[in-house]
Amino acid sequence: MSATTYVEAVRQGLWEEMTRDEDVFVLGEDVGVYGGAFKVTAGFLDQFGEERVLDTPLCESAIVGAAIGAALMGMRPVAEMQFADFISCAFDQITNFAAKCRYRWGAGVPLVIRGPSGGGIHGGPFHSQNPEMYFVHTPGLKVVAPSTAYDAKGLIKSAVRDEDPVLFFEHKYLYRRVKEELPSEEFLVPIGKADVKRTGGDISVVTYGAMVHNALEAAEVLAGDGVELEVVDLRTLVPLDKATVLESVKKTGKVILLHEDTRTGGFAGELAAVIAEEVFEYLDGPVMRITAPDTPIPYSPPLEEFFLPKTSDVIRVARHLAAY
Amino acid sequence: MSATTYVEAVRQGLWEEMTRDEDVFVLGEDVGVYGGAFKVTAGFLDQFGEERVLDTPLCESAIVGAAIGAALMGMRPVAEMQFADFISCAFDQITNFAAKCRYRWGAGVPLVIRGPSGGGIHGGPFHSQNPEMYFVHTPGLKVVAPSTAYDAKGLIKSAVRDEDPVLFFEHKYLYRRVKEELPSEEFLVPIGKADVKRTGGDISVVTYGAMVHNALEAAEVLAGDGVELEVVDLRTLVPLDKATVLESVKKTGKVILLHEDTRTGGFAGELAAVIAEEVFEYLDGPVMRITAPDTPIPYSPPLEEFFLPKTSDVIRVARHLAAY
Amino acid sequence: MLPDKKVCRDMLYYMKLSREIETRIERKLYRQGKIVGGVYVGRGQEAISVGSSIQLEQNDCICPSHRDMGAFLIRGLSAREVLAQYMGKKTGVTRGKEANMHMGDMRHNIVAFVSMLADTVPVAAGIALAYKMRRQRNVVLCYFGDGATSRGDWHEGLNLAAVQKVPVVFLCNNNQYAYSTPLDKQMPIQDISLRALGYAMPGVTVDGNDVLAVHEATREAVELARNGGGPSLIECKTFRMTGHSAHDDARYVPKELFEEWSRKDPILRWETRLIRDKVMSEGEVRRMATRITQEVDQAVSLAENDPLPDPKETLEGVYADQSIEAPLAFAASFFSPDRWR
Amino acid sequence: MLPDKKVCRDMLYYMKLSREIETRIERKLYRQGKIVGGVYVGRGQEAISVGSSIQLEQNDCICPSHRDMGAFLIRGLSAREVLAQYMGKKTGVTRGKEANMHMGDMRHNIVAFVSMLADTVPVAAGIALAYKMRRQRNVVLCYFGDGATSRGDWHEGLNLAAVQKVPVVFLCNNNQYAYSTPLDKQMPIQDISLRALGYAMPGVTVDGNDVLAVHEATREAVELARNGGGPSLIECKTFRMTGHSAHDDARYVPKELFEEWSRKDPILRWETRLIRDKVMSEGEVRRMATRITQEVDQAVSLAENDPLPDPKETLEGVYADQSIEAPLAFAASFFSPDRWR
Ligand SMILES: Cc1ncc(C[n+]2csc(CCOP(=O)(O)OP(=O)(O)O)c2C)c(N)n1
Ligand SMILES: Cc1ncc(C[n+]2csc(CCOP(=O)(O)OP(=O)(O)O)c2C)c(N)n1
Ligand SMILES: [Mg+2]
Ligand SMILES: [Mg+2]
Repeated sequence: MSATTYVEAVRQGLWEEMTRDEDVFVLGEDVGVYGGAFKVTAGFLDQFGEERVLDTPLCESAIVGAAIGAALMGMRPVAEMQFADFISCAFDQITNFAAKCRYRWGAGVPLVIRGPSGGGIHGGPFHSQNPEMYFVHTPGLKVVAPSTAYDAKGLIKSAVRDEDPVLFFEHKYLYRRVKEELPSEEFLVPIGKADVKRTGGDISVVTYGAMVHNALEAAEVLAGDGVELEVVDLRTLVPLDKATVLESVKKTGKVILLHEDTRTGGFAGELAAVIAEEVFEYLDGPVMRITAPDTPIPYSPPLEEFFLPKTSDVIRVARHLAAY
Repeated sequence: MSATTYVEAVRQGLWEEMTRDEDVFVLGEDVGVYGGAFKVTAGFLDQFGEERVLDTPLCESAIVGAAIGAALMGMRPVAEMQFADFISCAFDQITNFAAKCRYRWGAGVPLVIRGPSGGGIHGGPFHSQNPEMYFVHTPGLKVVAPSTAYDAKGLIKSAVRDEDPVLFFEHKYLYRRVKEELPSEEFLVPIGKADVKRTGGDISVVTYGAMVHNALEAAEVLAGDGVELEVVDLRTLVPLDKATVLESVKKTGKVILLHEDTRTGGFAGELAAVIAEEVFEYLDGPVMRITAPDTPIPYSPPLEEFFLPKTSDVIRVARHLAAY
Repeated sequence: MLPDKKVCRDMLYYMKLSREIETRIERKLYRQGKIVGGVYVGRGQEAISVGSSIQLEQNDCICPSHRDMGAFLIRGLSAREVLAQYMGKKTGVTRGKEANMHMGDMRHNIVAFVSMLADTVPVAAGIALAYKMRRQRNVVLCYFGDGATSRGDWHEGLNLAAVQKVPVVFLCNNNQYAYSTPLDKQMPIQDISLRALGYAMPGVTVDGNDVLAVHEATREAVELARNGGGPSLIECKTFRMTGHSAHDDARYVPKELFEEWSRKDPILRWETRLIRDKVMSEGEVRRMATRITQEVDQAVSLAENDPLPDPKETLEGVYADQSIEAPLAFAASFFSPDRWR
Repeated sequence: MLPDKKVCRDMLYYMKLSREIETRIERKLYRQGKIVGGVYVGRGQEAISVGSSIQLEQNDCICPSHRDMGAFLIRGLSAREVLAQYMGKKTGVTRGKEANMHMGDMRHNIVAFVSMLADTVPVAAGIALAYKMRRQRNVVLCYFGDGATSRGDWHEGLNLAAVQKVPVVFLCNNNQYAYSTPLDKQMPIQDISLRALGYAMPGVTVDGNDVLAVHEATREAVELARNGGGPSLIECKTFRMTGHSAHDDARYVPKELFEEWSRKDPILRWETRLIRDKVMSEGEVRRMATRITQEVDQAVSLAENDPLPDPKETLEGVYADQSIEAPLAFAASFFSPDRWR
């Protein structure tokens, strides 16, 4: 058996769900004939036919709106945003329509919106964004951001089966850089469960998405110095697996909150609040954030490189905390 | 001299700015003949004429887009969202166009987007929202949320003069409930400066908007018990006046973060992170958040009442912290 | 030619029932402070939602807007549920979660309006898409006003529906105002149906105060849609015989327009026609009115006595999985379930 | 009738210069790894931006899209600035902050495209509104593709411009594909100009590979706009003679279409016409080509040797007030200015 890439894992997960349940269908720009800008739906048109693999016009708001309508009728639409950045154009439908239906009038909207997010590929300000917080802050939505092929496959399958709208942010930097052998039998990864990707007793690094790999790299380096990082991969941002995060912080007493998204109003703030409120007594040092700065994502390599949080940042901050 | 209401203060501020500078103009739905749904631009059409008081079609995205275009040419548009909730329809233009122009290519967009936000008037899920965080999390925007008539007037004037896009969230619950005598001479309130609305040595309450008044009420009650709250009114969320917040927390060692907006991903998280990172050593108790729960804003009075944070919450949490 | 007698009578009934309920809400309950939120009524426009939705089949679906009371009633909501909705009662269509016209119930295939106008347009396209995928011979009626057509979602929704050729009928009530904004500040054209050309779909303008004209235009459009012919746009010219909402005195509307249009009242017209064509006698019409008054009296008193929702319901129903509420909810250990009292 | 000779020559020059720069970028620099981001070119569509923007006055403004290289050059950007932009150099139009066609510079009245297609449509309306308010006799040209017309902002922008009767010309390059999506999956009509009817503005369809036709249609629309006659929509039929971007081999496009449209190459056509009508001799055309090659050679070598931006510039320019950067910036006391190395 050979290793499966992250992007292929998403593809397989969707494929399996479409095979399992006729109500599942995909829609978006260029998802059919072209198989999607990143080939997540390559081969789907041939396998599932034009009715279940819909090439739409260029209209993110209507793509999501139509997905909502179909979901209200019990279908299981999976809408692709060609780049996650373009989700801004569907913001209103997602936050006001999809998110609030169940609460307002009891109508479930089992809908997945997925797409490639994140930087590191020189995409510039409009092909590199991490839009998760806009949705984390909207009650009624679930937000998922896997870091490995296994999680990507298991979580996309759970997302399709979820009764509520799920925002599924794939990290395009990982698409072909991350791979692993996947079980041949079917598996799911539950939404709402974090995963401790490495255990360690000194400092907790709570993170998600591409930054999980930076945290793991840093942990490897620091282990050489005798500093043991525990790497908590959230996998799901909403609903947050508070128990796993708090347990880790209680154990280590020190915590780094790490994400690629920009700083002010980023998820690290939410985590800091939960930690400072609920396990304040266990803290042995300041709660440290490592994030991108508060700027749009620049294009030119030296700028983008400077913008993205990196392994060396984790190492530097961890050393500071270890000595605290 | 008689007291000026909050809504009248906004009106006066805009009026003065339009009188001062010909490039200032207002646009939006029903701002002309009708004078705005909340009468913020009442009388403007007669005074300034049709060209500077534009009744637009019902199209928030184009209202903001057109304002951006005019601002690029050096005009000073002030766009009204009839209810702040509808800003969702202009989300893309605001976060991708207005916010990023200067950074991407050096073009300033001196634009104000203002509107009534907040609950407490039985407006239901779509006429009560607090959408500030979507913009707090977008670098390039400034976000203002005044709590008094004085601040509302001084800040709207500063917003109009600002070289960058300013989101100006008025709180409609305060429109006619809050009033005070305003100086007869011109005054400005700078963007980016918090205001300590009440000093006290025991617990800092950091808040903004309508909740400032709940904090002040709570402080009054608690003073009777010998617990002194310091009420920090942020007034501006971005750029954050970190110095004032941290100074207060250093002094009191205990802090309540209070807002009407929902909890997860709310501004209290950002504040908690800043505090837990930068003045950790000064903390004598957990950092406590008081916010709305993570639900849409319900309509029926008992539900809405339950949803909104209230003075009694502040009192209860403050007593707990005082005893900590 | 008139539709069959029952339909003719039903149309009168639902128009009159709508008017009675809305009059009660706007002129009585609202003024008595029993309706705490905003009130928008469809006075003078009743023919539109009634003439169209009366002909739907059970599994068809509607996406009503904020002046379509008749459509809700025809789809099966009771006067009491509607009144309780307005009063924020637990027995209201949304159990107090939502205000006024934001009523939805998938058991009746009624999709709740969201305030952001035209948002239901692409959603209606999606519902129709589901019908098409499942080979159901059903249709969606999607309602909106003239102002809503200026929004991007309106355009995106019509275009998507047209490209996918799905069974949806778009029904515009052109009442010539959007809040205080008259049509000529809303769009540079007079007939909204003109825009159908841009989506290669049939587009017609009808007299929206003539329930028969609405009925006939909808019948054709529904038939086309049901038979796989794709979407249509129907513009119903009408007039908003009130302010935008109960707090708006509409002083920006020239008085003559109200006078002119009150002469075109759709209910009066239909009554006269039914009597003239001997579908109903004057006595029958009078008895219908009496019956409606009684029905609404009764519904009002039931709704008034209905309970408000329990404050704790605030936290319920955000997700299907109820266990999620707890971790996401407010104030952790400090949350007191009694705080409302 | 041809425009004056200088304009005729300039149009050929800018079309050829666009082609040369884009060919160099796509077929050489990109393949050499010197352009790290995406590359979109307007090969085969050069007549559209050139035939239209050539006639603008200094204070007019353009909102170009991603296949309008000619418009940037005509408005005054140099080949070197453009190439440096693509290479992410500090000397590029946006100093490395932005990628490829996202060039903007208000000194030349060029508004930078944002990726979200059609977002510039209402923005262009706003620029035109400013002209109108200031009584400037200027116009805006706003460019977009067929795919962009499906977005809500397109509709909102056209409608607003039409209601306000502002001086803007909307120019659609209908190259019959949006990425892999052919026109018939994008919209149910063939002529986008048809939609102008819905906004009561003039709408025409012209041969987008005929620079003269584009020039003429734009001339009329610009004149109308300049004289207070409001907006127009011009549809230029053309074909995208490449994949969507440099990494797309366009295997979804039938080969015959490429063959058919390569025979309609706008540059070849214009050259032939100019020679036939004796505006230029064959020798002059050859010399122009040689000059362009040299210009681009030189620009490439300058741009290649230009410096990259300093990493620290990442933090600059978010707000006018530079003092704001610090408190908002990353990692507080842990921020090391050397972290890039
Ligand atoms: C996106 C959006 N912007 C603004 C509003 C506020 N608003 C509510 S109704 C209305 C006028 C609607 O006009 P129209 O669509 O013609 O419907 P009518 O009320 O005339 O039936 C406005 C501006 C809204 N609900 N949604
Ligand atoms: C809102 C939005 N959605 C998706 C994309 C991704 N995308 C970039 S170009 C393109 C196709 C554009 O087609 P068209 O407007 O016809 O322009 P063309 O490339 O053919 O010139 C797509 C889908 C985008 N840039 N913006
Ligand atoms: Mg109307
Ligand atoms: Mg195209």
